[in-house]
Amino acid sequence: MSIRLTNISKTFGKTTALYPLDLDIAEGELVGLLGPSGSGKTTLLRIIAGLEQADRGAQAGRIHAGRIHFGARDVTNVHVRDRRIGFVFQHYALFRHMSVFDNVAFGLTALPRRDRPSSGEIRTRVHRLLEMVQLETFANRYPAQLSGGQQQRVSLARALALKPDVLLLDEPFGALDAKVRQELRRWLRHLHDELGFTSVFVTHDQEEALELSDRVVVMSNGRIEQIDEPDTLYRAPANRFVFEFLGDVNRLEGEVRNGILTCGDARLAVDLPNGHQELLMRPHELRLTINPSETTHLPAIVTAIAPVGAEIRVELEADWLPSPWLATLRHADFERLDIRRGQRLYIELRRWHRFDKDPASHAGFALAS
Amino acid sequence: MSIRLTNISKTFGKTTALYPLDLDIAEGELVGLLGPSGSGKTTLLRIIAGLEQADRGAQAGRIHAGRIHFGARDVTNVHVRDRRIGFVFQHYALFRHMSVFDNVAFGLTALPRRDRPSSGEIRTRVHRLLEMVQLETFANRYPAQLSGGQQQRVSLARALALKPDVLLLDEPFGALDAKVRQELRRWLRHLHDELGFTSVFVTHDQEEALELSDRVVVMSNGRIEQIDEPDTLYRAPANRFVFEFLGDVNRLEGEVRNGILTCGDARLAVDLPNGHQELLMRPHELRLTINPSETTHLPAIVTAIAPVGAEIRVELEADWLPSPWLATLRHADFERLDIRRGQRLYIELRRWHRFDKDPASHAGFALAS
Amino acid sequence: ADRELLNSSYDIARELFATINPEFIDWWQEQQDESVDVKQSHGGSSKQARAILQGLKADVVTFNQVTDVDVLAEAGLVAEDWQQQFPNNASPYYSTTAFLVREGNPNGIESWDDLIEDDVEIVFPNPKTSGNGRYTYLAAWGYADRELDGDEEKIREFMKQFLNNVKVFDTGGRGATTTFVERNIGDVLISFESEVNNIRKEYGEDDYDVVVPPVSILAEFPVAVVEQYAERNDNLDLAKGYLDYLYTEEAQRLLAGFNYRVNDETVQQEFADQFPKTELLRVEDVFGGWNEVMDQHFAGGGILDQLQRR
Amino acid sequence: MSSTTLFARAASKRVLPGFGLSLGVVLLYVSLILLLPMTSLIGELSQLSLAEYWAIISEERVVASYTITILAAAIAAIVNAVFGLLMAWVLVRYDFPGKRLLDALMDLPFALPTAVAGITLATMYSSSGFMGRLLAPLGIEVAYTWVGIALAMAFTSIPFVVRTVQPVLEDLPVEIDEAALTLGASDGLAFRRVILPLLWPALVTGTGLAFVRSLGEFGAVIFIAGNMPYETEITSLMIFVKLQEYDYAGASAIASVVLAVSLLLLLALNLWQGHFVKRLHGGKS
Amino acid sequence: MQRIGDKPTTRRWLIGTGVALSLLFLLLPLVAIFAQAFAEGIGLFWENLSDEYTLAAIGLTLFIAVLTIPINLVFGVFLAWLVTRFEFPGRRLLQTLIDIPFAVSPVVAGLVYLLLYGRTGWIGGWLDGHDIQLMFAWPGIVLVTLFVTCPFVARELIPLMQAQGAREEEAAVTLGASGFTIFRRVTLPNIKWALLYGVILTNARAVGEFGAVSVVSGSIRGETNTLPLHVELLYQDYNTVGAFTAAALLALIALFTLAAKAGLEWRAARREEFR
Ligand SMILES: Nc1ncnc2c1ncn2[C@@H]1O[C@H](COP(=O)(O)OP(=O)(O)OP(=O)(O)O)[C@@H](O)[C@H]1O
Ligand SMILES: Nc1ncnc2c1ncn2[C@@H]1O[C@H](COP(=O)(O)OP(=O)(O)OP(=O)(O)O)[C@@H](O)[C@H]1O
Ligand SMILES: [Mg+2]
Ligand SMILES: [Mg+2]
Ligand SMILES: O=S(=O)([O-])[O-]
Repeated sequence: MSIRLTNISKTFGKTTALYPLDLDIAEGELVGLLGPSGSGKTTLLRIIAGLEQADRGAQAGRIHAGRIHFGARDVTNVHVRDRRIGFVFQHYALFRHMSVFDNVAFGLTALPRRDRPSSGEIRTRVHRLLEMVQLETFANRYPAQLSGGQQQRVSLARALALKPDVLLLDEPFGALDAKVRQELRRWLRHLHDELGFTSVFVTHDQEEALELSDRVVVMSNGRIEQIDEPDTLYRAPANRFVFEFLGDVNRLEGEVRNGILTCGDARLAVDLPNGHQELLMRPHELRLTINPSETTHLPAIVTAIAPVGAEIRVELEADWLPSPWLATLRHADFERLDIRRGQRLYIELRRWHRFDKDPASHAGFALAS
Repeated sequence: MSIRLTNISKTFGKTTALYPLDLDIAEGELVGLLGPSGSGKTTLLRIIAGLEQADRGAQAGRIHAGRIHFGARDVTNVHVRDRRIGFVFQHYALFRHMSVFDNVAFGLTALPRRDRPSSGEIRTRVHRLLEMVQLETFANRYPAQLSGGQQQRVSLARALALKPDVLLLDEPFGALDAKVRQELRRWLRHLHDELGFTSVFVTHDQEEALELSDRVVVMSNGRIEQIDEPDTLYRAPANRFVFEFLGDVNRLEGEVRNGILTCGDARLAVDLPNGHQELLMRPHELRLTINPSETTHLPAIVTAIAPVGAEIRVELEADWLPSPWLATLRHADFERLDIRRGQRLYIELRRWHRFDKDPASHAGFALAS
Repeated sequence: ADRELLNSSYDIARELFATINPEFIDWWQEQQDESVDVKQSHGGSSKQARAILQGLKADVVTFNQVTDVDVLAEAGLVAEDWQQQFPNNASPYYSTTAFLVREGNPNGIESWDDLIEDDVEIVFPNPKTSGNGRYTYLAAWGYADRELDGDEEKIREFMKQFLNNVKVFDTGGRGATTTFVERNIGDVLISFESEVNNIRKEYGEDDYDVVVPPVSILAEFPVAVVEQYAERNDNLDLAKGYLDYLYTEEAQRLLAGFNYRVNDETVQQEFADQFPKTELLRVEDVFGGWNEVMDQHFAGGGILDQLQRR
Repeated sequence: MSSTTLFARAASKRVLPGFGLSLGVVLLYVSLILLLPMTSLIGELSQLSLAEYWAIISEERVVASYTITILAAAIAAIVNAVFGLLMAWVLVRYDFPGKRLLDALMDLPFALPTAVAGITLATMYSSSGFMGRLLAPLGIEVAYTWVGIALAMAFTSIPFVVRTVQPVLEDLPVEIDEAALTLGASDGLAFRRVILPLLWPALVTGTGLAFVRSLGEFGAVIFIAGNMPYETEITSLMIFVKLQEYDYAGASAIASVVLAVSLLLLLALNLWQGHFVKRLHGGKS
Repeated sequence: MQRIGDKPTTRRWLIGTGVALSLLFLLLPLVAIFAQAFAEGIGLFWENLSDEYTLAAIGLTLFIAVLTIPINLVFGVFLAWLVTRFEFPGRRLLQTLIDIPFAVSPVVAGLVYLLLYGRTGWIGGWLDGHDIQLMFAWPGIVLVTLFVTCPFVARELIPLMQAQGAREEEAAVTLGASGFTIFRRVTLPNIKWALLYGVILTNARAVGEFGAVSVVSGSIRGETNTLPLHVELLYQDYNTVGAFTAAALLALIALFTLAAKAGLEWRAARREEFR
C-alpha cells in the first residue's frame, strides 16, 4: 500500500512541530525518518498512523487542509482504529498483564464478532506469528519475563497480527543494547523483504537509518531536508545540515587568496575564489603523512589513538585548529606510519565538501585515492 | 594513587556477584571495566569506592578476607567518606534542588569547619572547576535545566571538587545520545591526561572501552576474563568470550580432513589436525572475490548492502551457513566488484581465529593482506 | 480558688450543674470563708463510672443510675454504705419516666397499654447502652407485672409488642430526642419526666404534650463521695459539703426548676401542679434489686435479648 | 538479645549513616506506642477461657451484628470501588473547570471528624432532612436502615479507592491506550481488557482498605444506624455495649474478632498484591 | 493524541456523573454543617463560638495537635529512612506493623490504652501509686492521638523515598558529608513536600479524632474536653446550634487542610513541569 501525504502540517499550541510538507512512499518501501531530537519525526509518524490529527486548513492559516492517502483511499478523516496500520512503540507498550500469546492475539480477539476468526484459527495464526518472530516457546511468558529485544519482537508480532497495510515503527530499537539492536535491525529488514508491506520507521541513529532503509527522510526543525537512498545521501548531501548530521565532520576555515587557503600556519591549494571559505571533511577523508606535500601544508600533533574494530581513530590538534580533528586509518597505514601519541604529522585531504548559504548547493572536491 | 585489590569477592544472599579476584591499577591509569549486563562491573566499582563491602573471609567460606589498597594505604575498612574518591553515578545523581554551583560546591561546604575553605575561596574553586568542564555560564541553573551531557559534566566537576586520589565512574555516558557520548568521551580522556588522577570506569559498550581506556578489564559472570590494552585485547583475545564480546563475529564450522575443512559445498585449506573445527572471523577479515581461489571455495549470495561511513556492510548467505555472515568493505573495493543484492560471490579469509576449550588458548592464522 | 472539686455527672446534666455550681460556691464561701471551684465532667453515666474506676479523679459523682455507683462501691472507691450516708437513699432528687407526644396527643396515649397498639411508633434509647432506656423498659415491665398479675408468659408477650413498636434505638437519651423531635420519627418519646419537660420547653410548648402515666417507675439520681479520691485530694469535707448542699431548700428549688422531683416539702408544695401524682414503683420491690435486674434482663442473652429476637 | 547482635552485625558496615539510631528510635516508638498497648488486649483476653470466648463472640445478637457490619461494609466498599474508579478516571483523564476543587474535595472525608460526619449525615437523610424528604416519595429510606449504615461507611472511606487508583492511572503511558486503538479495539473493549486489568491491583487494594476501615467505623455510623437489635446494630456498637457493662473482657473478645479479620484482610491484600506486582514487573516464571 | 474515552459524549457523561455525585455526597454535607451552624443567625453563632468552654476546647485541641505532630514527624522520618535506606531482617514486618492503627477501630484503640495505663492496668497501677496521671488528663489524649496518627507521615514518605532511591545520598557520602548534613541538605529538600503533606494529614486526624480520645479523656470541661468531644457534649445537651458551630469550626479546619494540601500538590506539579 503506498502512502501519500500532501500539505501536512502540525502545530501544538504555539510550537510548530511540522511545517507543511509532502511525502510519497511507494508500496513495499522501507523508509526511515531520521533527524535530531525534536525535529518532528514522531509527530509525522503519528499523523500517518492517525494517532495525531494534522492541522486543518483553518488552523494552519491556509486554505487547503492536508490530506493523507493510503493507496487510492483517502484516510485523512479515518480513525486509527480503522486505518489498517500496525504500530510498534519505542518502549513496546506491551500489555503487561497478558501473556505473550494474549498480546499477539489481542487484535484478533478485538474484532467484531462477525469478522472474528474462530478461537482455533486465532491460535494457529498467533503461533504462526510467534514462529515468525522466533518466540514460539515463549507464548505463555509475561512481558516482564522477556528481554528488551524479545519484547520488541512480540510487539512486532502483535502489530502484524491484523495484516496491516502499513507498518509504522517509532524508534523501534532505541531502548535496546547496541548488540541486540544490530541483530534486530537485520532481522527486521528480512521480515520486511519477505512480507512485502510498506514500512516507515523513526530513528535518530544515522547508522541505523542508513543500514536499514530503502530511502531515508532527513528531518530538522519540522521540515524535510532531504529524501534519498542511503548511498546518495551519504555521497551527495543536500545541504550542510544533512552532511553534518550523517557523520563526524572536520572543519577548516580560512582566507583564500590566489588559490591558496591559509589559516594560521596551515596552507592548502584550492580551486576557489578569493575570500573566506569553509571546508568540511569526514574522518576517513583525511590521510596522514610524514612530510607535507607541495599543495598541502597541514601540520598537526597526534593527541589520542584508539583502535576500534578494523580502524584506528586518531585525534589531531594544531594551533590553527579551533577544535581537534578526527582521522580514521586502517591498521596497515597506522603501522606503516608508526604513529604514537605526541607525534607531529601532516594531513592530506582525499576529498572535501563545501556548502554555500544556498541550501541546495553542495560542492565537493576529491583527490584520486 | 595506585589501586590494588587482592582476593576480593562478593555475594548478595545466594547470588555470587564476584568470585575472588585480584586487580592492580597503576597510578594515573584510566581503566575500563567492560562486560555484559550482570557481570559484576558495578559491584566491583562500588567495592573500590567503599559503597559496597566486599565479603569478609568467614562469610565467603575462605580464611583470608579480601583487601583493598590505595597506594600503600590499606583502605579495606575505611568508610567511603574517608577514602578520598570521586564517584560519578550513571544517572548523575545530581542534587536536584541545588543549582549547578551548589552541586559542585557541596563537597567543600560539607567539610568540617576547620578544614573548610572560606566562602570566597570556595567560589573561586567552583568557578575554576566549572570552567574546566566548560559550564561557567550555567552556574545558576538547576540540573533539570541542563541536557544529559551537561548534567554529566556537572557530576564530574562535583566529584573532582575535593581533589580525589581516585575517580570512579559507573557507565558515565550510558544515558547519553551517541553523538554526545562520543564528544564527552574524548573530553574525559583529555581531562584525565591533564589532571593525572587514577580513573576506573564501567561500561558495557565495547567501542567506548576500547577508545577510552589505557587498559580494559573484561568481565563476565563475576570473573575477570582478560586485562589488557585495547589493541592487544582486540588482536589477542584471551578466550572465545572476549573475542565474541569485542565485535561482530562470523562463524565457520566443519570437518577437517587432510588439511581441508569442508562444510556443505564450502571448502577451505587449513593447517589443522583432522576432526571437527570451528573458525571465527571478524567482518573486516573477510575479502570478497569474483572467483574462488585454489585454497578457498566459499560461495555466498549478497542479501543486504548498507553503506555506513567509510565502509560498506555486506550481508552474505549460503546454504552451508546456518546464520548469515557480515563483511565490511571499503568503498573502492565495493565499486570495483560492482556488488549488487542477489549477486553470487566468493569469500576469502584474510585471517581467522580458533579457540580450544582451554580458556587461555587463542590460535590465529593470518593471510598477508 | 483555694480548692477544686471535680463532679462527675451524666451527660444531660450540663445545664443543671452549670446553674447549681455558682450557687454552691457562694454558699461555701459564706459558710467556710473559702473560695472553691467546681469542675464538671459529663458523659454517659456508665462511661463516667468506668473512667473513675480507671483513674478519673472525681471527688463526687452525681449519676442517674444506682448501679453505676454500686460499681464504684464494689471497687472500694465509694463507701459500701453510700446509700445510707445521705438522705433518701442518697438521692437528693428523683424522677420518673414520662411520655412526650405530638400536639393534641393524636393517638390518645395515656398509659403503657396504649403503647402496644399496632400503629404506635415508640422512640426511646437502647436499654443496653442507656440508663434512661433501662428505666423505660423496667417501667413498662413493672406496669405489665401489675396489670397481668405477674403472669410471666403474658408479661413477655406484652413486652415483645412494646419493643416491637420501637422505631429507632439510639444509644442515649439525646439521640432519641433528636430522632423524635428533629427527625420527626415516632408518635411517642419516652424519657425521664425532667427530660420530657425540658424538651417541651426547648422545642415549643405548642408542638408537644407531656403525658405522665398513672403508674411508672421511680428513677433515683444517686450521689456519692468518691472517698478514696476525695481523701487523696484533701477534699473530703468539700465533697460532703457539696452533696449536702443539694439537699438544701435553695438547691432543691433549683432542681425542681429543672423539672426534677424533690423531697423538700416546701419546694414540693411550690411546684405541686408541675408534678402530677403518680404511683411510682421501686426497682427493689418489683425486681428484687439492681443486681437481679442486670443479671436477668440486660446481660447478654438475658430477657431483653430474648424478647428482641425475631 | 540475639536479634540485636544480628542487626548489629548486618549494620556494621553500612554506607549511609543512621541505621543504629533509626532502628533504636523506631523500635522504641513502635514498642511503646503500638505494641505495648496491644498486649493489654491480649492480657484481657487471657482472662477468658476458650469456651467463654467462644460464647461471647458467637452470641446471637453479636453474630447478627457481624452480618450487618460485613454486608454494609461490603456494599460501601463496592459503591466506593465504582465511584472511586469513576472519579479517578475523570480526574486523571479529563480537564475541566473546577477540576482542582473537585480533586481537593475527594479528601474531605479524611479531614472531617467522623462524629461531625455522622451527625451531619443523620440530619440530612432523616425523613425531615433535606435529602430524606427528597427520597421519601421514592420510597427510599436511608436513615435508621442498613442503607444509612452503608452510606455513612461509604462516606468515610471514599478517599481510599480514589487515592490508590489515581496514581496508577496517571502512570499508565499513553502508548497503552494507543496500542489498543491501533489494534482496532473499541473504547469499551480497550477499557475492559487493557486498562481495567492494569488498575486491578490498585482497585482491589483501595476497595479492601475501604472495607477494613468500614468494619471499624463507629462515630459516623452510630448516629444514622437506628441501632435496632438484629437489624441495624453494628459490631462496634456491640463493643460499646460491653464497655457500658464494664465487661472489658467481652469487649476485647469482640474487638479481637474485628481486629483479626482486618489484619488478615490487610495481610492477604499485601500478599496478593506482591504476587501480582511480581508478574507485572518481572521475577522468574 | 488518541486516548480511550476521548469521545465528547463519553467525556461529557463521565464528567457530569462524577461531578454530580461528588457534589451530592461530599459537598452537600459540608453545606449542611454550615447551614445548621448559622440556622439561628450569626449572632448565636458568635455567642456559641466565644463560649468559655468552646474556647478551652479549641485551645486543648490545638495543644494536642502541636504536641503530636512533631513527635510523629520525627518518628515517621526515622521509620522511612530505616525501611527505605537499609536492608535488615524484619523490614517488611515493621512496615506492616505501622498499619495497625488503620486496622484498629478507634474505640478499641482507646480501650487498649485505658487497659494499660488506667488505674487497674499493670502500668497504670504503678503510675497511680506514684501519683502520675496519664489517662483522663492531656497526656492520655496525646498518647492515643499519637497512636491513631502514627502511620501518616511514614506512609507519605516511604513510597516517595523508595522511588527516589538512595543515589543522591550515596553521592553525598562520597563527597564526605556526615549523616546530619546528608539529611539536612540532600534528603530533606527532596521530601519536604511529602513531609508537609504527611503533617497536614496528621494534623487533620489529630484535630478530628473522636472515638479513641473519648475513651481516655474523662471529658472534664475546660480541661480534657477536645473540640470533637465538645461537639458531642453540646449535641447531647440539646444545643444543636452550638454543636454545629463547633462542627463548623472543625469543618473549617478540614477545609483549610484540603486547601493546604491542594496548594502543595499544585506547587509540586508545577515544579515537576518545570523540570
Ligand atoms: N503533545 C505535544 N504537545 C506539545 N508539543 C509537542 C507535543 N508533541 C511534540 N511536541 C513538540 O513538537 C516538536 C516535534 O516533536 P517530535 O516528538 O515529533 O520530535 P522527534 O523528532 O520525534 O524527537 P525525538 O527524537 O526526541 O523523539 C517538538 O518541539 C516537541 O516539543
Ligand atoms: N544489591 C543487590 N542485591 C542482590 N543482588 C545484587 C545486588 N546488586 C547486584 N546484584 C547482582 O549481582 C550481579 C552483578 O551485578 P552488577 O550490578 O555488578 O552488574 P553489572 O555488570 O554492573 O551489570 P549492568 O551492566 O546491568 O549494570 C547481578 O547478578 C546482580 O543481580
Ligand atoms: Mg520521537
Ligand atoms: Mg552496572
Ligand atoms: O444519657 S443516658 O445514658 O442517661 O441515656
